[in-house]
Amino acid sequence: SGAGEVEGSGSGETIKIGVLASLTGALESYGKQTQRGFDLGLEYATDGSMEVNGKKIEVVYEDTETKPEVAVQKATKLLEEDGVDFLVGSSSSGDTLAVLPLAEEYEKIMIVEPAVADSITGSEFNKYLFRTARNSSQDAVAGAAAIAGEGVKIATFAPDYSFGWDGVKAFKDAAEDLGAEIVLEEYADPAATDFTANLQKIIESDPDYLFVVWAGANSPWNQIADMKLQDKGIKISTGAPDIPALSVMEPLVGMEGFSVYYHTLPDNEVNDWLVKEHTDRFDGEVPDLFTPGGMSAAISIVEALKQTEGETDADQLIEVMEGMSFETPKGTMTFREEDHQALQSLYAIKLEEQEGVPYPVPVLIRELSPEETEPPIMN
Amino acid sequence: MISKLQGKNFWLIVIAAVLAAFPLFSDSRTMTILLTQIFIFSILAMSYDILLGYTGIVSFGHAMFFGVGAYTTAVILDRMEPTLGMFLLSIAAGMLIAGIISFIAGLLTLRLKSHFYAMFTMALAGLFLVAAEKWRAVTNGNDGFTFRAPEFFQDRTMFYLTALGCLIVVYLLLSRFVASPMGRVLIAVRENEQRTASLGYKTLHYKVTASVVAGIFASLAGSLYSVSLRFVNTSVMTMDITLDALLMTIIGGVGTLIGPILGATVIEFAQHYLSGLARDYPIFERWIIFFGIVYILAVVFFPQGIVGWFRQVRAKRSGKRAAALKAKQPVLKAKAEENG
Amino acid sequence: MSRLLTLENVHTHIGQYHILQGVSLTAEEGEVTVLLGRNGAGKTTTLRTIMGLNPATSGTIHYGGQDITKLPTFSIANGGIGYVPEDQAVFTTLTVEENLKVAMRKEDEAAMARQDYVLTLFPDLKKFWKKEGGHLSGGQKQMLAMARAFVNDNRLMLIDEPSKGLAPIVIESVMEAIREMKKQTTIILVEQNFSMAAGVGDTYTLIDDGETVQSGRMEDLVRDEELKRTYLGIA
Amino acid sequence: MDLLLNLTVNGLATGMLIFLLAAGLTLIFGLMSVLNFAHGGLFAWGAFSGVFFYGVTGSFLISVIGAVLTGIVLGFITEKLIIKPVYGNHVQQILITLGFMLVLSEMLKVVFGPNQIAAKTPDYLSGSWEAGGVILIKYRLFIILVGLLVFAVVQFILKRTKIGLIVRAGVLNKEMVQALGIDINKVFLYVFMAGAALAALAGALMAPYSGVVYAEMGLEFAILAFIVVVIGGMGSFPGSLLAAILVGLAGSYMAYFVPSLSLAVNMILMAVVLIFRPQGLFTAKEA
Amino acid sequence: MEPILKTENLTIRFGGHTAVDHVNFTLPPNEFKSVIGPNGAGKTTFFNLISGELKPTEGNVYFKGRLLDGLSPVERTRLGLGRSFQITNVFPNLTVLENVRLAVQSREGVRYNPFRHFSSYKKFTEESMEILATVLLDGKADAIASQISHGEKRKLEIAMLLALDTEVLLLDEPTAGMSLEEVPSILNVIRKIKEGGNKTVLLIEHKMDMILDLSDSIMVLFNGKLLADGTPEEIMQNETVQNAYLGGMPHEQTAHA
Ligand SMILES: Nc1ncnc2c1ncn2[C@@H]1O[C@H](COP(=O)(O)OP(=O)(O)OP(=O)(O)O)[C@@H](O)[C@H]1O
Ligand SMILES: Nc1ncnc2c1ncn2[C@@H]1O[C@H](COP(=O)(O)OP(=O)(O)OP(=O)(O)O)[C@@H](O)[C@H]1O
Ligand SMILES: [Mg+2]
Ligand SMILES: [Mg+2]
Repeated sequence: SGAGEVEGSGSGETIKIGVLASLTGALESYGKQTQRGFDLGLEYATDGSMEVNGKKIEVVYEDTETKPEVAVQKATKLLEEDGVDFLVGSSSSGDTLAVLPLAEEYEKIMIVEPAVADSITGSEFNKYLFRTARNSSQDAVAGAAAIAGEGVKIATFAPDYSFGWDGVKAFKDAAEDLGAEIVLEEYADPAATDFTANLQKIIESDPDYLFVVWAGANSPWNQIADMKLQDKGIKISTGAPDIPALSVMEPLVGMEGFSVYYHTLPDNEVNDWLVKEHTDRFDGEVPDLFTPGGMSAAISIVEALKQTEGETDADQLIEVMEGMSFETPKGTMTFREEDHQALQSLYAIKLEEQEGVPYPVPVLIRELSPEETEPPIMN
Repeated sequence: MISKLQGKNFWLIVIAAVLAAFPLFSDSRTMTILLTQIFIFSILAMSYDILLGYTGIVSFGHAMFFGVGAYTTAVILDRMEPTLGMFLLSIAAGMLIAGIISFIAGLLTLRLKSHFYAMFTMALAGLFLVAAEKWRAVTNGNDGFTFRAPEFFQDRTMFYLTALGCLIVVYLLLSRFVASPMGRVLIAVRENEQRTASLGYKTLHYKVTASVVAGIFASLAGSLYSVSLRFVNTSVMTMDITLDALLMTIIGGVGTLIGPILGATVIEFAQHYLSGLARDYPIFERWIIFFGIVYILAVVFFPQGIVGWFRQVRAKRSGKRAAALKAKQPVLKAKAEENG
Repeated sequence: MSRLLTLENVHTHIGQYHILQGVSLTAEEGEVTVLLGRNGAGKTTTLRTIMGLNPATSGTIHYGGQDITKLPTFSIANGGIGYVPEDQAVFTTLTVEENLKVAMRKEDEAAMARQDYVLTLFPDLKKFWKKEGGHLSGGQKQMLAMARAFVNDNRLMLIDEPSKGLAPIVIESVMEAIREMKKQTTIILVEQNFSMAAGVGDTYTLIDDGETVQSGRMEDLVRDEELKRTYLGIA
Repeated sequence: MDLLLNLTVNGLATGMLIFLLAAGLTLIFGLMSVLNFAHGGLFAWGAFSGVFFYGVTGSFLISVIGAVLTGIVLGFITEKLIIKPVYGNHVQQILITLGFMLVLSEMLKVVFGPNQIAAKTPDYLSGSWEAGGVILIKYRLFIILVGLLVFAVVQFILKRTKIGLIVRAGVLNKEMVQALGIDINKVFLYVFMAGAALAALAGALMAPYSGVVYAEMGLEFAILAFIVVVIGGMGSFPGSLLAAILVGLAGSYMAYFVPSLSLAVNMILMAVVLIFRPQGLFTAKEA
Repeated sequence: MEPILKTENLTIRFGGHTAVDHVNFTLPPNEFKSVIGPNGAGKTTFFNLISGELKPTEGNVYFKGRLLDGLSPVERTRLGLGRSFQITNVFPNLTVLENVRLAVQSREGVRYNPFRHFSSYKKFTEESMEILATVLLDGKADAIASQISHGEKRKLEIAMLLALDTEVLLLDEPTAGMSLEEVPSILNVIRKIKEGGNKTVLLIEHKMDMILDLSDSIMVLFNGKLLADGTPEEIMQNETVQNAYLGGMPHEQTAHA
């Protein structure tokens, strides 16, 4: 009807989603994982029809180049020219933070994936954002759950910038809650060539565990091995990264830590589907760290739309999404009402060598339930 | 001052008018935002040109002034009421702080020679970056923080016009500055510092002035930048910003002021369209390669920058006049002919 | 006696400027040819064109029977041509010793002997052997520029205003050296000091406004007061 | 005591590694005065091709040789296409080499894929010895040896031949050097190729040191190399060596004793050196 | 009368080498004095010490009785000590006119005005053109300084000094490399300065004919030391000067004057 056109809703319409990701630069592989995951997620959630309530779903990807001003440019383009109903992204916390005010301004839902900064759902929170990615605190809590216990002495080692500080702070809180003692917090220039002085200090503090918060390619694993920390009775623990980064962790075989995702860890149908489809389509490649995140983001959008019957009005969506649970490759996720952070499972793992796999494999010790890894509310 | 409206000025006014009217006939917000970014980076690049093009100083630390402006404005708007008044105040505060810093930095470092100066500024900017990273209570480290822009800028057209206005004002101010007696001396310093001194000019004063002027306007650009994003993080202090300013200035043509504006335009558009192509054509997935090639070709085809190229084309057209510049005084030849 | 160097109607452009507009010049083996002309006439450009530093745009340059018009500078130099530029072009941060070392094409005994000879000619250079070129006095730089050309076994020397900035007594010894050198080397000399030009020159070529306007034997020029007044404004 | 010894040995080794990084740049930037922002790209290509050749041949020695050859070839291409038109013009050098840097690091992703790649240390060089409280990492001792060797070889060549002099003279006045019969273009080409080869060597040796190669590694380390060349004094090999060791030791000590400043250590060091020695520690003629 | 310029034990050492060695000299106002001496005698260095380009190891320079200790070249120029350079020292990428205009502008004290357009200072341009005409360079006003010939650069150097219009002019071999034909007109310019009667000139030259023609007095530097200071006649009689500086051809030098 004529009125339908004016109102701009009704069947036959398309729903547009704009995905921001780093498709070039240092974070490019993360961005591409998100992209694949998102595509697969839509397909899964709509049973291949790419429609919800008769409305077609269309996705536009934009490269933020990991530069905040580009992210804002691209987000505006998505909101204005493409007229997207949802934003998804992005690979870096900086880009994501820069785009958040736009979501608020345009009153569009933004699914944050896979940026981890606590401040996104903390001090910088606005009601239009929902995060399917886990945040630094969840990582930290999981990390603590994997090793902390009464009387355990732990030293931490992290890069000297927000990511490291956030991670250590959250870890410390969680670990101390579990009765552990943090004997040393060591931070290093992430671009440094030499970490041995830091490691020296860690050796002197004589902890039971060294918990490492790390991201970025320039990693300390070799030097940890060279400095024989393990021989000195210091057990190493950290989060298992994506597969390319796992391949440089050979020296850490045997380590216990946590994982956000590895394709063999979750045991559920969604993940089985993901692994199968991904390997089929991409030349035998398995999904990696952020693929399930992208998929989860897509699923959450489709699930919400199903509940609003295709309505894209933000307030309506917020209402259904707050507290919404949905099935993802990582099991059931729930958007916490207070800060819209998706509570989710993480995994306590051990790195093991496996026949035929050219990198150390995270092997499940136990799944850490969403309740266990629930981070404090910070907004 | 525009009494003689010669060709160049005429065209500049037309372009400015078209840009000012742009929001009336286009509602493409993407284009508005892209143009706003171009205006902001043009201001930054022009401020850099005062150093590089006019005074002959290569600085690798220009980002620190941009960053000072960006953070000052962001912090003030975040902590206080985000009103227009606060916005103006924050710009003034940023410019003041940047001015003071560039004054001190100038006194401290401008005695150093070429590469050593460049590297020293890089060190200073590096220290500012570390400070921005470490002073987390205020800056929230490299994650950064968002803040509210004044209500007035809720409509981005207003911000677009504000940025355009700033660009025009800065352009006029700087054009006048470089064409003033003082600006002439800056050029003399670039050409031959020691000789400038022996003509009775205190060269350090000029270099410090250039550094302060450059710092102040870089800070203005930074303030506008952070408001355009309503967000700030440590990326405003990084080498990338300095390199952007440097590249824009060089591509456009050093020592021209119009050059940096053209450079900013070319780079922003090239980046925008090349990365856009990546979505549509797989071979542009690695569009950064093409972007790099743009730089290389720029040097090959416009070794003196775009403006330099224009000038050359013009000179060639009036080639005969140029040849006549070689003043001949064929007295002797005439004499020789007389003598047989 | 044979012709070592011939320039035939050479034109040179620098950028868009047409600087040399028909320079013709010959240098006989074992003679000193002096280029004369007012400031900006094109004397220096003529030497630079021979060296290939401002290549000729038309006309030909023959050296020892070979066409060198289009050769790159270093091959021209390696054909045995030494060049003393008018601005000395001393390597400022290299020591006197290093300046000479860079210049020496072959470091054999003969070269060392030539170097020793040069150092007796300009004892100041020996005195300041380890000093940076940029720290020498104006005249000492001029000496170094000459010494740099003299350490090689050249068939042809292009010398641009050697007397400039030198004390009278040094000019005398330079003239002496040029006369001495003439036995093995042909020389083209740009010189504003007429007594020196007349003292060592065999022939002269007068350039004005980028063109050769007159050449002849030096004796004729010295004798011909009329000619001198017309061309050089001296009597 | 053991502590200081540990810090010193590791600082020294890191310094040597940084010296290797800076050695190529000492030739290209220090001596030839080319502001080569693509140096990091050459270095990264050395690192990747080293890892590649090691994977293919299984021989560390061959991988290093392969990397050096890659560097030589890239150096040749870079000089001919990129650097040759812009000698003596720093402004143009900045633009064109930054453009080329983008091309080089992006091409790495085309050729080797976008992911980081693990770099293995050969068995005979991995592990460490522990003597008393002092840990000696084998690969680091190896790096110290190679660094000294490179220093000796380059220093020998520069001292025993006129190449260093010719390059310095050529930078001051290219025309005059040609007028002295020297084909300066060729000399510049060879020296540039040597610089590129050294960069690639450094990359190939760096890879097992940090255990990983990634496309962005170039720019990071190039800045470090520029710092070393400048504080060492332009074009001075002993200067670069000393500066690199200073950087290595300062990093090591600072990280231990004043960790809060370790992020800024290189910048502070550079600022301090330039305030007291505005020309750097050495000058080229003392080299 | 108080000397306009005076040095006391002026000395500078470069490493072990004493380039200027305890020179005591006085220059009365409006005198035309020439400085001669062998290459490397310290003449240019002496100028550099007076103009402030170099700091003495020992000794002092007085200008009109005022001690110049610690004053930079800038301040000395402003006081009224102008100089030209032996090795041509101009602004290479500016036009010849602009080179001179910068000097005029400095003399007029228009140094820091950041707002007025330079072209509104018409007077400067006109005056610059006049000066260029006096040194026979007006035809080259629009040429880029780096592209003019050597002799032309020497003239430009003189023009810039003239434009500064300082009380004391330190001329370092102004005619070196200037063509035979044009030396007389430049000499005329210098002679006019002298005849103007309100300028003091210190001239370094190796051209004895010119020196004898122009000088009120001559000082001789030798190995950095002041060997003699006197009238031209006295100096020409001096045996050391004859043997170690002039050599055997003093008269041939003047033969063509
Ligand atoms: N690079 C250049 N670009 C443009 N014009 C030039 C260039 N070099 C020289 N010229 C012009 O060419 C003409 C001849 O210059 P050249 O240096 O050959 O003169 P010269 O006879 O050696 O004069 P002098 O006696 O002053 O040294 C001059 O008018 C000069 O301005
Ligand atoms: N900056 C310096 N460093 C070291 N030595 C220097 C420096 N400047 C000049 N000298 C030396 O001081 C001495 C005097 O030099 P100066 O230039 O004053 O000589 P001059 O009398 O002007 O000679 P000329 O007639 O050749 O120009 C020379 O031996 C020179 O090598
Ligand atoms: Mg000449
Ligand atoms: Mg002198």
